[in-house]
Amino acid sequence: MGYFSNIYHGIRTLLTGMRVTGKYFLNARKGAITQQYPDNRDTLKMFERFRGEVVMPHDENNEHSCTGCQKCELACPNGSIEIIWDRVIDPETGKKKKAIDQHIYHFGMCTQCGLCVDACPSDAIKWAQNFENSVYDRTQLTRILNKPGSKVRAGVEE
Amino acid sequence: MNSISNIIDWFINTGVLNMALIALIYLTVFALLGLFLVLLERKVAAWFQLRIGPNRVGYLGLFQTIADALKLVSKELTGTVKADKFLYNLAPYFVIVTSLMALAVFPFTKDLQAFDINIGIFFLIAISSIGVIGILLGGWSSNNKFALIGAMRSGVQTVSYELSVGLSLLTMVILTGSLQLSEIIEVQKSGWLIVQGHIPAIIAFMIYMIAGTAETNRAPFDMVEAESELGAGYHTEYSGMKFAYFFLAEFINMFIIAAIATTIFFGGWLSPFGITESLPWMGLFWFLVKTFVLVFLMMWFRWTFPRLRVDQLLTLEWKYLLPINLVNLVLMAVIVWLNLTIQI
Amino acid sequence: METAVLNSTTVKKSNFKSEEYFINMGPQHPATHGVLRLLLTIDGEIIKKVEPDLGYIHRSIEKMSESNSYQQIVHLTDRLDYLSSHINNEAVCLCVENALELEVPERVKVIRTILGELTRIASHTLWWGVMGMDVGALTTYFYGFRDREMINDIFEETCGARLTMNYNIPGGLMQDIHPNFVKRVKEFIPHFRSKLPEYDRLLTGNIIFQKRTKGVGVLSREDAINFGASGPVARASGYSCDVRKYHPYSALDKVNFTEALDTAGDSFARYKVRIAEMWESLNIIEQLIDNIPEGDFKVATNAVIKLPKGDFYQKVETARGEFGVYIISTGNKNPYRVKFRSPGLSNLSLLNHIAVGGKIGDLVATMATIDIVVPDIDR
Amino acid sequence: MNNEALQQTILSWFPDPEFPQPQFTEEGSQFLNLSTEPEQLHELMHLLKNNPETHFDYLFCLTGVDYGKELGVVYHLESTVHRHIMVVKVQTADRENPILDSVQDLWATANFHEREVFDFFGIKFKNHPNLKRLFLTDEWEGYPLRKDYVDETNMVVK
Repeated sequence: MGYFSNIYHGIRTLLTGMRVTGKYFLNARKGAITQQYPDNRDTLKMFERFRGEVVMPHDENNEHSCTGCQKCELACPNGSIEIIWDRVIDPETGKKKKAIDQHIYHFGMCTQCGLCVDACPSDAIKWAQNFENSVYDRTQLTRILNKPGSKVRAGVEE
Repeated sequence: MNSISNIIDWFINTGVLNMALIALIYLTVFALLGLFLVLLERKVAAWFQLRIGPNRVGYLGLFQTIADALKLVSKELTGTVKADKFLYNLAPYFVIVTSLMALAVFPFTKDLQAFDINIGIFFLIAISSIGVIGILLGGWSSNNKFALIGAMRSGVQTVSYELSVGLSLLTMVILTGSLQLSEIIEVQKSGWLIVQGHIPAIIAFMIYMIAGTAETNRAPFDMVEAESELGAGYHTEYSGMKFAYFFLAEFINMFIIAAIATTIFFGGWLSPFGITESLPWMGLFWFLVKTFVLVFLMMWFRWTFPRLRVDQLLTLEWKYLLPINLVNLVLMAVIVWLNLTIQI
Repeated sequence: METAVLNSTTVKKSNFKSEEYFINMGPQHPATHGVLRLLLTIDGEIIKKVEPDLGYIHRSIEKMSESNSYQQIVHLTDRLDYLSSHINNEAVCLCVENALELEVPERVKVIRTILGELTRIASHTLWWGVMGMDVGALTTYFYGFRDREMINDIFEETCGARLTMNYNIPGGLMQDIHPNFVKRVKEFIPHFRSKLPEYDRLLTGNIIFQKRTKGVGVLSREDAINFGASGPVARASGYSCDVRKYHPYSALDKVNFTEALDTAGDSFARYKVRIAEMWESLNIIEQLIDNIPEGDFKVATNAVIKLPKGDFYQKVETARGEFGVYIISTGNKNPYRVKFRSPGLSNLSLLNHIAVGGKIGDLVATMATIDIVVPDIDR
Repeated sequence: MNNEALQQTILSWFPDPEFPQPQFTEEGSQFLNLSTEPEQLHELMHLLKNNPETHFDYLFCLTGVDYGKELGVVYHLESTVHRHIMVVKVQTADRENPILDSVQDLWATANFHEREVFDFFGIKFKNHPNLKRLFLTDEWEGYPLRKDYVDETNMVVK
């Protein structure tokens, strides 16, 4: 009888499998998990911690809080951050102080590990949530994070 | 002038023109049907898999496969240098021509039948097994080891499953007493054969569907392509339109297997309980409805089951399907002899 | 000469001449899960020899680590076995913390364990989907990914990335968990509990699937040990080797779970062990998720970490098996030598042993249950 | 078996003081460390594996190391019966033609790992059946994980 019980058992397991897929077929409309990506741009919201790219927020006075301490540059495993800095005389105290000229970010080399943001003592850089980063020319991936003419916010110390 | 009109007369009188026209119409309709089946397969697969499926080209993606076909037509035909060129080029036509030929004998309605021969079922079985020669040729001549393995598997598979298809249809022929498809449908006016033949007919239908799926080389019997094992199997080296012929043939074959089942088991164009008997053209509707339900069943198999291994394929055929089929044949004969059929 | 001898013996037996031939499976092949190349020697459909050819994506992470600081090494391990990246990160962090004799807060331990088990489930759901696809049932792929997406969302919300998370740092975690974390995990557990039986109905019980996997690629316990197998591959052969049991790390010594074991050693046993592991991981998460202790999410370390002189080894259980980090330090801020003991390389080395004599289809099923991730092998 | 007992057992195998003794080093470290000479390696490994008291049948890590002057291999062994772990280290000072005994006849897993060590450190293993490069191409020159390896085109030194 093993022969026939094999057949019965086989057909039963096959029908069990077909019931699972059949159930999804009948609920196809509401069950679809497809993300229709370029169409749902408006509703697609990344989580606030999502690591898109490193940005340096500036306030309304075009001031940032980067002191040029270079901790992010040291923390980066891939050398994707370069800081060009100079010592300038602080007009208030009259002392020489480190200030950044350019905070260069090579996005093409970045692996989004988050060590630079973690290392920053003054929260000058943070993660942006954009994710559409493809460009035609990789020179466009080299970004200067501080805006032209910006300066460090008063009171931010190393 | 006289000679030209003579030739034209000859064409009209002998019916060659008629035949050519009918062939052209069939070709167009079934090429489109093949494309539609591809779309259906993709949609059905998507619905089984929590996806949406093609929805970009045209309303609900209805023109997706037309666009695909245009793309395939415009593609470059590549091939291997060391291929046997003649056979390599011949193979796709073998496959597509045989599957289109099989369509000629189906009675879609009472009057819509291109070719009503008195050995209809025999013709269908014979034609459908020629297609495999195309697959064998394609796999062997493209000089690729994966393709060769695929082709050899297809040979093994078709040789064995031909038997089951033939025997399960033969079982039904005992019931009808005729090989002619139009007569088989006439017989079913007193109940579809699957009802008339009850138990042996249902067994024959199940075996037919299993073997038929294997005949079309579709999952769970897609040993020939076996994507995860052989890459693309026998059509690895084909591109463009030649690949499309293989692809289209697979879908038309699927339609043919479903259409045979419809004709033999489910009364062809007959409506259920004769509800639309007064409207003969509704026959086409019923024929297509029944056929597509069976096509859907085959798609359901494909998107649910894993693939068999090549030796298990043979075990299934020779140890299970064939003995059951032979017993079933005797059972059917006994039932017909004792007149135990159900007549409505 | 060898083939001639072989032929003469087979001729006597079967009077049928057969010829062996080579076939290249990969590096571009659907079943090799990445860029792995297998040189197969085949007789008809029967496999006579499998020789893996590796190195197509070798990035020399061990050499790179020698010029990176310890914090920076962590993010490189994301790129080894990318499906258990969190556990790999944890291994490096634990190794560094042990060397520094640094005690991390309880909260960190518990969170690491929860995330590790979520990673294991995510990896196994992907494996389940791909396993089905390898044996020809394509629908499983999407069902597996559906459930994996939920875990990836949890990761993304808390860690900021879906795959290469780099959430662990030596001394703790990069950020505290997201406020929604506990809620989402609690939503996930009942959801996945309801989906796992569906996995069984669709694939495990299926007669074709069982025929394809039972008795295929049988690995004995002795061979599993001899070939250095670990993880579900070894446990399916009856070798109890769960690092979580024998060398518990993080909060794993506080939870109760049973190690999934089987004795058959075939592909189906490996399959069942992984399914059982998903259930166990759910149990572990459930025990911990309500009791995440309050406290800091990291302890302060020096910006430049210098390990004491010596060598340090830490093993953890990733989704694929035993992952080890071996650091030789000379007291500098960079390690002198780092070795990553990847489970994949040992597990792949036994492929030739268990695949010979099977068919091409068997090889594919065996490969799927060994569950290799090629970047893990090509470090 | 704890580390002291292991140490006693292993020392008792080498009673002859004339013969080079295996050295136990770094007692404070995590596992028991044992240094041995290349000539002794295979014999020691054979004893470690087959002696029922030690029964180290699971080789879970095989690491090649370039110590600067010497090239060495580190074996991490575990017993599946006693569940104890120990580390065996072996070094050879010959950098041009370093030869060590293969242990792949004792542990099959060593086959691939020794090929990896050969690939990256150039240590040749005697009696290895298939000693060829595992990851790199056969025509690769040099052994990349050695400390003195230079590749000016492909390597960026920070």
